[in-house]
Amino acid sequence: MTDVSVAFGGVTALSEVSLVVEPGQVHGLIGPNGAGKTTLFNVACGIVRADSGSITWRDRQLRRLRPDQLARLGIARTLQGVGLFAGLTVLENVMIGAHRHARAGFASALFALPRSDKDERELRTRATAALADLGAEHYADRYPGSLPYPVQKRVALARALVSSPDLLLLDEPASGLAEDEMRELGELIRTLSGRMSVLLVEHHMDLVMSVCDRVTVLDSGRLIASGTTEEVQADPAVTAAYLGEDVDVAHDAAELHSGDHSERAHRA
Amino acid sequence: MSDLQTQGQPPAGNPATAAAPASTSSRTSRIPLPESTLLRHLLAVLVCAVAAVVLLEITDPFRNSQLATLSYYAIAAGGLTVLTGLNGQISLGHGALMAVGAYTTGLFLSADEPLPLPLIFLAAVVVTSLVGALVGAAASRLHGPYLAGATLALAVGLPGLALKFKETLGGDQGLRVRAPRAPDWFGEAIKAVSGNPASATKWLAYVGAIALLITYFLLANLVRSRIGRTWRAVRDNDVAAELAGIRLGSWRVLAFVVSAACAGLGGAVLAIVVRLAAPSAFTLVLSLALLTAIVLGGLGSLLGALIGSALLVFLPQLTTDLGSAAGLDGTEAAQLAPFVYGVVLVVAMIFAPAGFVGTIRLRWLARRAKRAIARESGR
Amino acid sequence: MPDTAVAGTPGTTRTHGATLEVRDLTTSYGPVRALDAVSLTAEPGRITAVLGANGAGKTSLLRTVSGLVRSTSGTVLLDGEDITKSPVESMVTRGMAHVPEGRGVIAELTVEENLRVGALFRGKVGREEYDRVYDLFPRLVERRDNPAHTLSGGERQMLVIGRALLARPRILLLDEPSLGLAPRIVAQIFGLLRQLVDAEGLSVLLVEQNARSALSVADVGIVLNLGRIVATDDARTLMADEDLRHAYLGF
Amino acid sequence: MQQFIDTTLSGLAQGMVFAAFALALVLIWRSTRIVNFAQGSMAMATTFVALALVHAGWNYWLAFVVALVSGFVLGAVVERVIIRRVEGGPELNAVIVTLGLFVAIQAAVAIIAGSSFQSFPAPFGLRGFTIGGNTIALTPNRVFVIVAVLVTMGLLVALFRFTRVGLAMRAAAFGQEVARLLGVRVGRMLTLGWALAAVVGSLAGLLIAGGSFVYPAYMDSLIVFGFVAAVLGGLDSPIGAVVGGLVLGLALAYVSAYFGGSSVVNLAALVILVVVLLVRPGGLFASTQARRA
Repeated sequence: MTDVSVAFGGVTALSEVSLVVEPGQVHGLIGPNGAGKTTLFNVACGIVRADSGSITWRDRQLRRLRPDQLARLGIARTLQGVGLFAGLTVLENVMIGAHRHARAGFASALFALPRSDKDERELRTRATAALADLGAEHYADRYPGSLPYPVQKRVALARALVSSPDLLLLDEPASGLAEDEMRELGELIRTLSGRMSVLLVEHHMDLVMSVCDRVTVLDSGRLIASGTTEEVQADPAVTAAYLGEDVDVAHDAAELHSGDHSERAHRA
Repeated sequence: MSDLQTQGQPPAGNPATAAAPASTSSRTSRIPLPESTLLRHLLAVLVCAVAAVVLLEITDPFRNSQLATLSYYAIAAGGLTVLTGLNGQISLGHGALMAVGAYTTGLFLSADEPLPLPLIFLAAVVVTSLVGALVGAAASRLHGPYLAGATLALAVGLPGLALKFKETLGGDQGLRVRAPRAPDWFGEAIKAVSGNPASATKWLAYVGAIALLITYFLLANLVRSRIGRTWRAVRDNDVAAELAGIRLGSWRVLAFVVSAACAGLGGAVLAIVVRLAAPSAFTLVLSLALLTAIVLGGLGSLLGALIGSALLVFLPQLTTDLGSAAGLDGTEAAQLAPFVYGVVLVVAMIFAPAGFVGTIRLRWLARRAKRAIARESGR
Repeated sequence: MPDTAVAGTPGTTRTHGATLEVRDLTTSYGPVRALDAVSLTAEPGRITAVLGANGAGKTSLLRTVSGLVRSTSGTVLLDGEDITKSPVESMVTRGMAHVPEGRGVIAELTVEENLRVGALFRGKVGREEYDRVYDLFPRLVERRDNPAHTLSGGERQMLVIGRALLARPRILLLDEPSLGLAPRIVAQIFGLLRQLVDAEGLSVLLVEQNARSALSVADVGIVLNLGRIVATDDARTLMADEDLRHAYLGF
Repeated sequence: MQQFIDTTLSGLAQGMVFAAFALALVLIWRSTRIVNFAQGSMAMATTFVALALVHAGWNYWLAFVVALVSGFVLGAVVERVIIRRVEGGPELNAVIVTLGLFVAIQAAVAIIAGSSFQSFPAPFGLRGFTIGGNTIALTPNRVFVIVAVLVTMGLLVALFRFTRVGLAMRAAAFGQEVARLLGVRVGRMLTLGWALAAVVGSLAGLLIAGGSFVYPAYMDSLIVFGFVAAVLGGLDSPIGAVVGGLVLGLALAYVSAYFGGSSVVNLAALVILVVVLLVRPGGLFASTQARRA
C-alpha cells in the first residue's frame, strides 16, 4: 500500500499512508479514535475506494476492485462487531465464507443434480473443519443470535478463515472479550501467521504487542510510526498520540477569546 | 457464561453434552430419508401429487376451480417468497409480471394452430423472466422504500400498455383466452382413477396442480442449495456477503429473474383458468394480495406461501358470506377481504413479523436453544 | 484566576452546581458488558475527568447517566434524587446537559438555530443569553446563519458547548471534546471550561481519551478499563502515575 | 400554440397537487425514514368525510375544514398507534405496514361508502377564463388549487422557520438523539409531523377531487405520482418535492397531449422514475452533503 489518501467530502481521512504487510507476518494497525484505522481497512478490502495512491497485492493493482473481487483473490476480512447472517445457522454462515470454493452452478442447483449435492458436502466438510479449528463445531445448527458474544466472534473468524485467505484483515477481534478469551485469541492469531498474512486493527495494546511482528501507528489520518513492537513502544510520538500532550490550559484560553484563527491555519 | 467454559475446553466428543443435536441426524434417525436432495424432493413431489389427485377427485367442480385458482396464486407467491423472503427485496410489481405471463399465453393461444401448452407456458416464463431481468437490474441498486415505490409504479404503469396497444392486447376489455381442450387420454385416465367425468375445469385444475408441483420442486431445490443460502446471506448482511466474495448485484438480479419466472407461469395458468387477460385482473390489489400471502405464511417459507395463497382463495369467500350475513350488500361484502388483508399485514408485521410458519419455527428454535443451554449448564 | 472571558457576563444568577452520584452502575449491550459496577461522584465546582482507551466504557457511562441507554443495575443520583429511570428528555430540565461524542451538532440547522434548540425547553430566552454565548465564542458570530455542517471541528465543539450552556445546566457531561481537534484548540476549549467552572460553580463530568490534556484541566481523574474503574485519584497525582500509561498503552 | 398553453396550464395545476402530495411524503420521510404508502388512502378517507358532510347539506368550506382536521387526527392516530411500533425497525416491515394500512383504509371506506363513482363538488367554476375570445384551460377552480397549495407551502415554511414548534420538529427529525438530550419531546414531534403531513395529503386529495369523481381507489395513481415527484426531488428535500411535483405535472401533461393520450401517463411516470433512480439515485436535489457531514 503506497501513498494512499482518502477524503470524505473535504475531510481528509487518510493522508498519504504507506504500509507493507509481509507474507506470513502479523501486522498491527493502531491509533487513537478517529485516526483512520477503519478507513484504511475499508480501502484494503474495497469498501472504500482510495482517491489516490496504489494498493498492490502479489503484483496486482487492487485499487479499483470491488470487495467481492478482492475476496475471490484471497483477501478475507472480519467486521467490527460480528456481522454474522442472523437468518443462517452457524454452519451456513461459515459455508458462505467458503463461497469462493463453490463449483456447482445455478442449473445443477435448480435440478438438484448430484453435482450440487457433492458440492454442498464439500462445503459442509470445509465449514465443519473450520468451526472445529476454533472449537465451535457444537454450535453448527444454532442461529447466531442465540449464542454468547465470544462464540459469535469465533464463528465470524471461522467464516473468514474457511476461505483459506492469503491475507486476513481482522477488525477489532478482541472487542467485547474478557481477558482470558483475549489470551486465547492471541494464541490463535499467532498460529495463523504461518499460513497467511494478517493485518490487525485493535486497541487492546496487550494483544497487539504480544502477537504482532510489526506495528503501524496512525494519528489523524497520518502515519506517525511504523516498526517492530519495541521500536513503536519506544517512540515518543506514539505516547503523545495516545495520552495527548501537556498543554498550558490557562494561557491558551485567553487566546481563544481574542478570536485568533489558528485552527484555520492548522487545518490548511 | 457457562458457554465460555465449554468453549475453552477441547470438544469432549460426548454426544450427550453436545450443544445442539444436528437436525439432519435427528431427522434421519426417525424417518430414513435418502441422502440425495433430488431423490428426497422427488419423493415429496410424488406424495404431493398423489395428495393432489385425491383432493381433486373427491371435491366437486366448484372446489376444483378454486384449487386451480389456488395453484396460480401459489406459483406467483412462491416466486415472491424467494424474492422478498429469501433475498429481502420487496416487489409490488408482481401483479404486473403476472400480466406479462398471462398476455403472452393469451397471444400464443390465439394463433390458428397454437403450440403445445407446455411450450406456451415455457414461452410465458421466458418472456416474463426477460422483463424480470430488466426490472431486477434496475432494482438491484434500490432498497426498501425506493424499491417498493419503483415496483409500485410498475404495478400501476404496466397495465397502461394493454390500453395503448388496443388491437393486439384488447384494451380495457382485455384479451379473450382460448383455453386449450383436455386431450382424450386425460378423460380416460380420470375415468380409470376415480370414475368421475373429466370436465374442462378438472383439466385446468390438473394443469395448475402440475405447474405448481414443478415450480415448488424447482424452488425447493434452489432454497436447499448454495443459491438459496447465498440469497439469504445477501438479505441478512450485504456488506459481510460482499466480503465473502458474493457479487451482490448479480445475485439480486438472479433472485428477481427466478421470481419473475414464477410470476410469469402463475400468470399463464391464470390466463387459461380465467380465460381472460384483462388489465382489471392485474391491479395493485393483486400485487398486495400476493404480498399478504407471503407475509401471512411467513417470509421465506414455501409452505408458508402455499398456506397464505390458500387463504387468498378461501378467505374472500368466507368474509363475503360473513358480510352478507351481517347485512352488507354484495359489493360491500366483497371489500371485506381486502380489508382483512390490510389488517393482517399490519397486525402480522407488528406482532408476528416472522409470519405463521416463521413464528412456529422460531418458537421451536427458541425452545431448542433453551434446552441446549439447560443441558450445558447442567453439565 | 484568568477571568477575562467570563467576568461580567449577564445572567449568571445560578447559585451552585449539582452533585452527580453514580452507584454500582452496570450496562450491557446484548451480551457485551460495557460498564461493570462503576461508582463515582462528580461535585460542584470541579471537573471530574473519566479516562481510558477506546472501548473502555467511557461513552457508555455518559449515555447511561443521561438515560440514552438503560442500565442493567445500579443507580444514578442527582443531588440525592434517583434519576436512573427518568426519561432522557427530562434530564435537561433537571439541570443536566449532555454533549454527545462526535460533536452533536444538528447538521441541517444553522448555528443560531442549533443554539435556539438548546434553549427550547426553557420557553422564551432573552437575546442577551445568546449574546453571551457569542461573546464566549466570537468565531460563531460570523457563522451565525450558516448550516452547522459547514463548520470546522473546533467551531462545532464551540457550538455544542455554547448550546449546552444555554440550557443553564448545573452539571455538564462532555464526551470527548478533543476528538479530532488540534492540540491548541483542545487547550483553548479546556481552558474555557475551567473558567466556567471556577466562575459559576457548575459540575463537569468529562470523558476523554486525551489523558494529558484532560488531566491538566481536571480536578479528579478516574481511569476506566474494560468497563471497570482501575484508578481514582487527584488529577495531578494521576498524571505522574505509571498505571495510567499502562491502562492506555499496555506497556 | 393554444394547445401548448392549455397543456402547460393544466400541467401546472396538476403539478401543484403532485407537489403537495410529494411534500407530505417528504415530511414523513425526513422525520421517520418511512415512505407512507397509506397516504393516498388516508387522504381519500378524509375526502369521503367531506363528501358525506356535503351530502348532509353542509357548506363546502366547512366540510373542507373538517376534512383537513380529520386528516390531522387520522395522521396522529396512525403514527401513535401503529407506526410507532415499526419506527427504526427493519425497513421492509415499515413498508409492509404502510401498505397494509393502504389496503385496509381503502377497503374500509369502500365498505362504508360503497365503491361507486360519486361526483365531488368544486368550490369554484370549471369553465376556463376567456382571453381575447379564446377560452383557455385556466379555470377559477384551478386558480384555487394553485393558490391553496402555495398558501399551504407558505404556512409550512413559516411554521418550520419561525416558530418554536417548527424548530423542535426539525431538530427531532434531523438529530433525534441530540434533540432528546436537549429536552425536545421527540415522540410528540414525530406524531405532530405525521399529523401535519396527513393534512397536506388530505388537501391534495380534496383539491384533486374538486369537480371530479371520487371512489375508494381514486388516489391510487396519485400515490405513485407523489412518490415519483418526491424521488425526483430527492426524498429529503421539501423544495425538491415541490419542483419535482411541478416537473412531473408538466411532463405528464405533455406526454398525455402529444404522445398517445392518457393511457400511457402511468407508464411515463414509471419511465421517469426508473431513469431518475438509475441516473441520480439521490434525486435531483439530493442533500447528501449535509447528511454525511
